[in-house]
Amino acid sequence: MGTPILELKSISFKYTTSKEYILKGLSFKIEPKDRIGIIGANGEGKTSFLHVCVGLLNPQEGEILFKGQIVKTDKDLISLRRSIGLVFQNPEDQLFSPTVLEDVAFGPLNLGLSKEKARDRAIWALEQVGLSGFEDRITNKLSGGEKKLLSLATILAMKPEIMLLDEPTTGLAPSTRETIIHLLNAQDIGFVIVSHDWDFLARTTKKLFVMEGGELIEADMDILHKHYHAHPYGYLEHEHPEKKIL
Amino acid sequence: MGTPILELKSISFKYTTSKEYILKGLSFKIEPKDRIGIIGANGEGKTSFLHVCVGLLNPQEGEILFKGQIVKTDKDLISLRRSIGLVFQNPEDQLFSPTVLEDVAFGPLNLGLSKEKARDRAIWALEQVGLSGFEDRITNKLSGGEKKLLSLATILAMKPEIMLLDEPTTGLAPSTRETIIHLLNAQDIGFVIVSHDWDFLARTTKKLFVMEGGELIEADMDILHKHYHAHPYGYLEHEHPEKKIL
Amino acid sequence: MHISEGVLSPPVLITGAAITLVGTWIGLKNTKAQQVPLMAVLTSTFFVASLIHVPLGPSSVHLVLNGLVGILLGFGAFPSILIALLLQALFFQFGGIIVLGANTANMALPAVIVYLLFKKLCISEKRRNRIIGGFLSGSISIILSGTMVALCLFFTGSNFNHAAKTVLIAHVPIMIIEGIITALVVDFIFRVKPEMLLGTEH
Amino acid sequence: MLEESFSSGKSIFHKADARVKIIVACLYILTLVLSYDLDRVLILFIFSCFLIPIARISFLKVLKRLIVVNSFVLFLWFFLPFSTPGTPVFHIYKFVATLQGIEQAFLITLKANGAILIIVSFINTTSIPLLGYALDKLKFPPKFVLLFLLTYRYIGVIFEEFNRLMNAAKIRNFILKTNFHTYKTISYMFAMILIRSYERGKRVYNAMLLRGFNGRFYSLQHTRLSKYDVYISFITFFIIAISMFNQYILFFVMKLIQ
Repeated sequence: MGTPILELKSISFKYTTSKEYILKGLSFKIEPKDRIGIIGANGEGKTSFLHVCVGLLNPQEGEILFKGQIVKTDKDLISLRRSIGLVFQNPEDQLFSPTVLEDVAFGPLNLGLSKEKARDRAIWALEQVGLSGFEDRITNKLSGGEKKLLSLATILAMKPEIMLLDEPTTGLAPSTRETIIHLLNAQDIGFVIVSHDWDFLARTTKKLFVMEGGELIEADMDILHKHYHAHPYGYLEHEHPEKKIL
Repeated sequence: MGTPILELKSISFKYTTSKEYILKGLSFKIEPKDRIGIIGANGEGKTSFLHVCVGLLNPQEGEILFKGQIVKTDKDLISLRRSIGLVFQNPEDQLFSPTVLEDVAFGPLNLGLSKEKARDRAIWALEQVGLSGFEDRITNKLSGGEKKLLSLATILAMKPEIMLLDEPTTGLAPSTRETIIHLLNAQDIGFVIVSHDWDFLARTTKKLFVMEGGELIEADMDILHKHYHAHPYGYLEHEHPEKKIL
Repeated sequence: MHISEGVLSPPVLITGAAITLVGTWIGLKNTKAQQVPLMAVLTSTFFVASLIHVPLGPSSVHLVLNGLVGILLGFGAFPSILIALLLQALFFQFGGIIVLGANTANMALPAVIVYLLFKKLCISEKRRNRIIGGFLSGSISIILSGTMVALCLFFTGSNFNHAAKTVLIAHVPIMIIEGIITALVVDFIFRVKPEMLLGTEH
Repeated sequence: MLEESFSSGKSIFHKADARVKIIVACLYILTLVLSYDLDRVLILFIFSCFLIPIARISFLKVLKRLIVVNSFVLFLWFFLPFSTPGTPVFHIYKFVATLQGIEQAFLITLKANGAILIIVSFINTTSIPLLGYALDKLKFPPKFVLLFLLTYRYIGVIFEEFNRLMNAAKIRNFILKTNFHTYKTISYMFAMILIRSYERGKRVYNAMLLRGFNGRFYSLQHTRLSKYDVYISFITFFIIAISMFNQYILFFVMKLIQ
């Protein structure tokens, strides 16, 4: 297996405003090119877990190892964030530039790429999500689905080794959802996807964890099998891409 | 059957920013104490339909009849909104008062109730949704599930004859979802529920419509039977309240 | 109230621009890079507030809320109001470019003054004090703004006297509404999200 | 409501560089507002009217904007003619209007409207984000530019948020009236949006942080000057020059005619 890219060792975390711990001695590993799905009820701390992974929240207890090294300093965090990209649930929070190209190029420019290279990288990322030709569009005038795809592009443009996705399909039209499934499967990087959308997980991930009681518990991928028809559009005409299922 | 409470006659609606009509010659009736479920893919205009019903969106063509009378003036709209309450998908869009009690009493106060009566009404509505004792809590600090229940209470407090619910179970913990099923079934009013949650509809509604191509088409309630296990928490322990099923 | 381009005399324009320049410089210097997104979203919110019309008798007035900007942002009120007014000039052609300095000073200087005078009262543990503090911030900043607009006109030429007096009088009813709304908003924020006023968290 | 209806087009104004346009427009407006001679102001105003067709902008749309802007100017018309000492022209009751007063009000009207026409043709022919990047190139402080761009970005988002709350109130039979209940409700909505904006501001900063934000601001916009910038500058300086030397030009033209 080699060294995991990210390893969380008995992490406990609570918000300063709250008394109860939301993550309780959670341990978790992400190996290169892992495809992991995470399910669990709301309020179980799935989002907090993702934020801990990229150092936006500081756990009270436990250690985070990035490529075998304990993450301590700001410098460690910067190199961690180069390799691990987080896509927020709400694209409005993630897209802060007024125009599309500037937004996608923001990450690469901060990584120190030249303007030209950053531009090429941005154009490549837009192509990946099917938004070629959108370069000069104004973010605010995009549709919800386009904003979601754009927020994926802003992270892809940084060429992360692992991408964390928080509820990537909430409120999307079926066609955009389909686009996301195909684009994720086309990438040669690892994913951790938090989602309520079972069918989506069945088609994009290979391992499944359940978030419960502040911990991540590995579950059988068969759960998704049994519930294969559980996707929201079951009553509409749909294909069953059998080969995608484990 | 008598007069329907609300009747939509060949309604066509499009957003001013868009070229395509999202509702195309839609006709629909809501009789007193109807329990109607509406399903359909995202982007099919289910939310727009609900907003047309309460006059938040104005259709370009067609008529809306409230208790047999065409809705034209602002005054007509006010009496329509007394009888037909809409619960938004996102409770954040619905709640704006600092404390729980103030938010629930807002509607009754607008209906012209005295402060005391409005308070009684609010306390009754909170009891209905299982939030007794939450009166002085800060709205913003409630959990997602509590906010959802509160948004239901704000509408119940107006004692509507028909309640329209937009995706009432999205992202809820199973226990909150169960609470909502029980509280809806305990009310003696009509409902129109737009949802992706099949099991929820099977347990709360008696008629089923599919939104497709800008129209509402009556569907067989059996669809829900076949998909009985399709609810999002199928893997968790759950009861099968057979008697609730038609 | 936005003064149109071409009204004020050069000395008034220069004074206004100088006040705005210094205020904005202080405001930006006090703002850390990480606070910029926060300040921006609050500025957008105030921009949106200026689009809201509140009924007043048979007519309606739009909200200004510069007192609230002051209470929340302190000297940050200068860059915030400057940008809000610049965007109003660009979106709706209100005000103008050369007169922007004077228009900003008219709103932002009162905002900073009420911040210095009443901020303590607005974060008092006693609800009555907060309401009073909020009301004073909202109303006094408006009447100071009215005074400054009037002074701009007055110093432009003595024949502007009557117009200046009328501007000042027109601010009185707005002063009351702004006072009430600022008081309620300050109290709401203190109850629901006190750290926003206390600045204990970044 | 927040449409930038003039920003797309193919006129020379649309093709010119935003930096050049900002600088020459400011010079033009400055000349206009600092002119107190009727002939000069008239010349500057008339030329500003010609900018609109050159920028291929609909006059009707511009006219709509002008009506709103002229409310302050109209307000001054009620006072200035009567409060300025000078040669009486007419009177309403005991209020005497003077020639000098009318002239000053007229000058202000020309200046205010001329300035708007200049802003519409020069500045509004660039989208607001590109103006922000131009301010960056013009060496405005990075924090200022960032503040400008982020504020622009979130106005639409927050406007929608407010509309949704307003709709929620409407369906609960809220009606705007002049009473405490209305003011209280609007205050609550606004406070709620401020609080959510505060929370959003933190999330946005996190998003920036995750993409390596370190306080610096970069822009991809290429800056190359083109012939259009020369045209624009030439037009502006030509207009300013004519206005400055109008007496000499008039004198010269008269001589020619004679």
